[in-house]
Amino acid sequence: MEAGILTIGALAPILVVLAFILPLLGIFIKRKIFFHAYAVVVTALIAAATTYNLIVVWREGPQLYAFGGWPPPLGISYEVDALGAVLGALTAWVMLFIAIYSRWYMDKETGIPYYYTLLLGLEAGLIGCIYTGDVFNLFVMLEVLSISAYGLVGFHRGRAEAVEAAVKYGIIGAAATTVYFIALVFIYGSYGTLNMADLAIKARVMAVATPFSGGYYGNIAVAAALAVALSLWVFTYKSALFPNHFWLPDAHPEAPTPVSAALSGLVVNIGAYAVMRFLYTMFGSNSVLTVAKYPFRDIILWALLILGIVSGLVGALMMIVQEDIKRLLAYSTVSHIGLVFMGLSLGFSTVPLAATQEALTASLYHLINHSVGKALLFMAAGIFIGIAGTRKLDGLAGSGRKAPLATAAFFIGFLQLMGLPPLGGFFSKFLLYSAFMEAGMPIVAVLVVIISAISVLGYAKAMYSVWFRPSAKEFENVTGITLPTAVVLLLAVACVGLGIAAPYLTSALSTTIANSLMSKGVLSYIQAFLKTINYLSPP
Amino acid sequence: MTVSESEVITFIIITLPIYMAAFTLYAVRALKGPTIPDTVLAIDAMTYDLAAFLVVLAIFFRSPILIPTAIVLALWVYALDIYVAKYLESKEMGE
Amino acid sequence: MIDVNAFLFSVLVFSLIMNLGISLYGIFWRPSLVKKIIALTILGDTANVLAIVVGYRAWIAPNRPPIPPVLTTWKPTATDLSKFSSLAVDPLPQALVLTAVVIGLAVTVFLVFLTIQVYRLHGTTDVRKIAKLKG
Amino acid sequence: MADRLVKAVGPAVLAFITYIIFSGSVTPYDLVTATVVAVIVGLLVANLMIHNPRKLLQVQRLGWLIVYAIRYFFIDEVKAHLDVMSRIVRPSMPINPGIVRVPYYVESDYAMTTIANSITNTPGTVVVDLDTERKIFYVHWIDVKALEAERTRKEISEVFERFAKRIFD
Amino acid sequence: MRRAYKYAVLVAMIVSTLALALAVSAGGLGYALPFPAVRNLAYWYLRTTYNPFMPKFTASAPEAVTAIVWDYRGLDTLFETSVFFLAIIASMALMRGIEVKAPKSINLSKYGMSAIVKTVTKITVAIILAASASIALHGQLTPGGGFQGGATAAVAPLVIIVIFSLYFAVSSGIKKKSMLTLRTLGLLGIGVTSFAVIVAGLILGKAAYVFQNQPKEAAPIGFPSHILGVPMGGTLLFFNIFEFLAVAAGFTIVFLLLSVPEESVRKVLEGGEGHD
Amino acid sequence: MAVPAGLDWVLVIIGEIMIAVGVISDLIAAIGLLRFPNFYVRLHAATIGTIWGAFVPLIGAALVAAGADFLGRYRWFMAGGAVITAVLILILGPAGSHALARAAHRSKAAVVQPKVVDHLEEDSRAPSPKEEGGEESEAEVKEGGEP
Amino acid sequence: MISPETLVFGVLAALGLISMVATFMAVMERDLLKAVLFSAVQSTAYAFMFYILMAPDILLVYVPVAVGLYPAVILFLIKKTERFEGGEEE
Repeated sequence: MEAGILTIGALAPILVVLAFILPLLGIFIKRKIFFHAYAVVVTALIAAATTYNLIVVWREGPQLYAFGGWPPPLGISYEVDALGAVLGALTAWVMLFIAIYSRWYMDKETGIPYYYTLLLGLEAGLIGCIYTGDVFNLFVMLEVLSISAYGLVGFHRGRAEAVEAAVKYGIIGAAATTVYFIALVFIYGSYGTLNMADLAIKARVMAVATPFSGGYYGNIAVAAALAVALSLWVFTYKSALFPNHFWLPDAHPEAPTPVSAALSGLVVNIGAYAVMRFLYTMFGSNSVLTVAKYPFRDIILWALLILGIVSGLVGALMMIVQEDIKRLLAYSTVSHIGLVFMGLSLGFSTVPLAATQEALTASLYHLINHSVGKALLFMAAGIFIGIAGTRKLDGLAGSGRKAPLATAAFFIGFLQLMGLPPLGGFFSKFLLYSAFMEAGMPIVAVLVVIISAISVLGYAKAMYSVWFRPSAKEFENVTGITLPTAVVLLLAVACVGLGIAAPYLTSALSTTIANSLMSKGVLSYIQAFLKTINYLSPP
Repeated sequence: MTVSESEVITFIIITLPIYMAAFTLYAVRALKGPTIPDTVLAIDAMTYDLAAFLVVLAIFFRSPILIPTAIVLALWVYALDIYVAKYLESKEMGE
Repeated sequence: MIDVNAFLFSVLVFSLIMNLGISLYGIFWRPSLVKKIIALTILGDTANVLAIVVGYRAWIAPNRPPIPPVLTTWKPTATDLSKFSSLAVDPLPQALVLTAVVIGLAVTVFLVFLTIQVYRLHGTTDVRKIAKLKG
Repeated sequence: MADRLVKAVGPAVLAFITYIIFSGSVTPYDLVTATVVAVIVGLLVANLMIHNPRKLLQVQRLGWLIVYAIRYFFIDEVKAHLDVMSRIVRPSMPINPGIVRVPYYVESDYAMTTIANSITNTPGTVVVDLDTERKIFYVHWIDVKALEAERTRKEISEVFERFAKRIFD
Repeated sequence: MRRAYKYAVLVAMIVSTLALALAVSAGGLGYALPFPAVRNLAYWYLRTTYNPFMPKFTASAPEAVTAIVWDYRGLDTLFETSVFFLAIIASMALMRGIEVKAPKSINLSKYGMSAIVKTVTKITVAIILAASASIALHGQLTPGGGFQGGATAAVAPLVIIVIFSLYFAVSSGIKKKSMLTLRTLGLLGIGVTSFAVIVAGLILGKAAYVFQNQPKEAAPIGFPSHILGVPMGGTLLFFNIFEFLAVAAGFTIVFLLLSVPEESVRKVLEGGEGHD
Repeated sequence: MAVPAGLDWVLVIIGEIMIAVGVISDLIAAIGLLRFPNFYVRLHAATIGTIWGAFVPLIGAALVAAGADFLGRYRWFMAGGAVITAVLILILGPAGSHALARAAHRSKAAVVQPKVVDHLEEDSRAPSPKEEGGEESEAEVKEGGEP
Repeated sequence: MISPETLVFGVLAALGLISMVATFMAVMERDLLKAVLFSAVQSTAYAFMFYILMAPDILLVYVPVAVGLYPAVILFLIKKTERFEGGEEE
């Protein structure tokens, strides 16, 4: 066994170091094009590296990088399994498009070096959150992600709403991450370790002592339940699940448009991903949380299911009444995250494993569809806003006719999220539906359809405004939107691709889930960990 | 003849409750106010005494390594004094 | 018979938990943004103390306190090392708290700047008034 | 630059001494780092700190400083502390406070600061404000015994001033 | 009335705390007191932080906390520093375009606080800087380290800003740009140090890890562990120095930005920029 | 490095006396801080807390550390740190209370009450006579200042 | 004779109660300047706790941050905004 794959370990640190240089360069270099080019090059490199990681992980199973050469519980390790690799590649690619799009959007703004520093910091946070194999490192990466997000939301400092949304997002977000820290204190206090794989072992096998972290302290079931319950707050907050969604409709629209795309498309994924890690990898179906005496896991999952349903409904309903296109898209995010959480909460001990796997596959598939689609929609909306000079749906009326290609992409994005058959959204929703049917929950399955049906109204409203509605005033002919149009068209092609490749993708993602979250996957996750320990331990 | 450990330790144990009483009284004054300078003055005195007592306690814990804490405490409380004074007497903090 | 040490230590732990509750109240229910930030700093601090409390260890004898996790000899013998590991407190929570303190500081500093900006734009830091201004 | 180097000597020596005392050890590592730190700190704060570097070389000033320190800590401080402490513990708590003018006649900032700090450090008198143009301290005095400028100076600050003049002026 | 209510709540909280503690300790729950033994993981940290008997499995720093912060869990600390950095950058983005220039013909002594405080500051700045440098440079031996030392050193610029006025600070070289440069250089130094061993490994063709410090069984290259007979913990010394610079500069930037007079900020903001 | 035999006890005893003085001064200063009627008078109590309550025990602890063998090789580190801290407190403490007192007086945050006389108030209220000697103002004081 | 262990734990308990009172006052106080100073009292109590719990490193980080920096930053903030929670004085 070699030292581990360098692109896994060095990715996030290099990214953040590359971000560090930008403000210094900003003192000396005044040409904006340099920073645009810099950001695009860096994100492109990251995209290539994550894709390489995906290929390696796909072929050889979970990969672990132990920082500093210390065996995992002693040192921090990045552990990438199929799920992490898929999400990492998704993040990096969407981020590349966002960086290219920023070239157009940010050109007239001041403070470009700061913007790109924060954007690269955001990407470092995202990649780190996905790749990390250590719960405390997850906390740090969440903070990297959050602070960049707060900064980017408040980037339009002249807009009162933007700054206020950033403050609201920031204060409650900081409280939530602190509560996650308390959860970590409980975890360390009773398990004596912070490594995810180590926790996975200890939560399952009641009397095992891994080489560097033996013993338990106190009642581990209660501690784990408390820790999971506390940490769920921050994860649901980051992904804006129902009671914690209040910040999203304010914060996402007020951010600069490329950032809205990143927040809605990528940041919300982190919460769902972390919940999967906590409830499947670490405290999974055969762990201490499911033993007959303490059925905590089922309670938590039921709560998540209900919150997911409510979130889907609330998001879909609120979409209808919005007058602001970016706000409408933000509520659509709430709705879709509800669907994702419904999928990932179908892991009760009573449900057959096949159904769980199918639901998780649907969840992951939907996450991908939503990321691509929502990034597309925000960026396309940015083009129309640039044409019309307003975010109000009334003001946007007919603006799409000035940019027909962008409008076409915009429509594809909406159809994707709506779930129209040839596109990806349909397949993921259908998969979710059938998973619930299989699990014997027809009512929930019908609710998936209802949520989709309600949200159609909101989408139709936006589409109608942009293209069909006669415009109140004559827009000037716009130039210079070639680049953003190209970006949204590429994303539209990706949407179509996600739909066309559905049969292949479904089986591939199903394998991904099986290889990372189901018991076989968890086993290989743990084995990679134990292998590293054996390799690195002192003689 | 070397210095007996237990004698020194016993002495410090006797001072501990007296010190804690003083600390509590300072805290009472700090929380009671009534004006801002009163509170700051109480925090000030409390922290300088704490800095001194941390050094004494380091002997009690037999860990001389704990010392650098005292200087940091003293310095930053001075900075706090200065900030509050500046707040009270001037219009802008930077002028 | 009540163990006095246990009682005193529990007083510490429960007052910390009370502090958590009070500061959460401050974050959610006090109207002023500044007050929210103050409560946020208290929340972070309290979490940090809790972590350190978790890392503390019992005294091996009534007058033999634990020592900080710093080895004081540069040429240790095996005895020194085993004495050190039998007396020193847990260093890991301290490292975690160090990280958490700095992170809390960073977030607070940025929130302060945001709050100043809110005041510049709205003329108040009271969330109720801001909500009214927004209509 | 040369001027700056000369000025840097004082702070550098101060920084070196502080560093070594604070580290409490004199291994080669300490000496090397102390020298580096002292040079950097000296250059950084040179212009801030020293106005007349030659004064540093006059050893008798240091001697006066030591004499002054001994006298101050063993006579003035003890008297003042006991006085105020007795006021605190006496149930009647006899206080007679007021803010009086105390003039001073030294030139340099350091001497003035020494006097002011000495006054403040003795309980019973605190410098509340000062007027550098008219050379007056406004001293809060726990037991006002005199009001005229010269008499207050005699009661409060004459000793300090005598020494401060020798040390710094 | 409200006041009485407030104090009633306070008293109730104190009483309930005492009662809960009493209940727990009377119930004899084992959690009430700390455990006599330290956790296994912590035991390993204590054993390996400075252990001449295991030369291939030690961090070579007697200070376990600094060793964990920069060696065992160095990645956390790198990102922790970047959180602080990103916060500063986000703040600078909020304050972009706002420069403080000392007015040309200005009598600096008119600003600031009383002469006594100014003189005292002059004397103490050197002491503060030296003591903080000692805290940082002995971070691998005694409690302290880069962040601690940097935060202590930051007292100096901060009191200068507050006591002598912002204009004095700016005119004597405490500027946003120079501090940002210092901060970035410090962070780059941290980055370079963390990648130093792996770059060496790639050149020499040997296995190495990111954030590696001492040589390991599986990765046989690393930093020297002693300097002039004193344990320096390999990379820890460099990390501490760079972090010292970065933190001191970072604190100073925060205060420079905060102490900008409100009028000049408003002037820039009213220059008008809003965006949809 | 060791202290000569016999001297260590002397150092320890002196140090302990100083620590004892410090702790008692702390307590009295705290009582004074509670009992005194206004901010300016409390400043004096706080001075006790700073000089005898902090400076003296710091020096005392340094002496004890220098004498106490059982503290190991780092005791010189402790003594040095304590001395530097003591010196800093000696310099910074009065500057801090002066700054605070001045700010309190200027901002009228704390009232000088009870008082015998407040020359500062008089001088800041009256437009200060610029180039005149101390004698002039002396006369004013006699008129209005007598209790 | 009380054992040293009990005495030290007693100090911890007292510090816990002091910090609780200070926190309560800080959160309830309408004058934000006072609230900041109360939170400084609480920070001092916590700093002492860190010391007794044998975490000098944390104390060295915590004191600059919580005793020095937070009050300072918030003082600057209050100076630039408003001093009383819910508008100027009642």
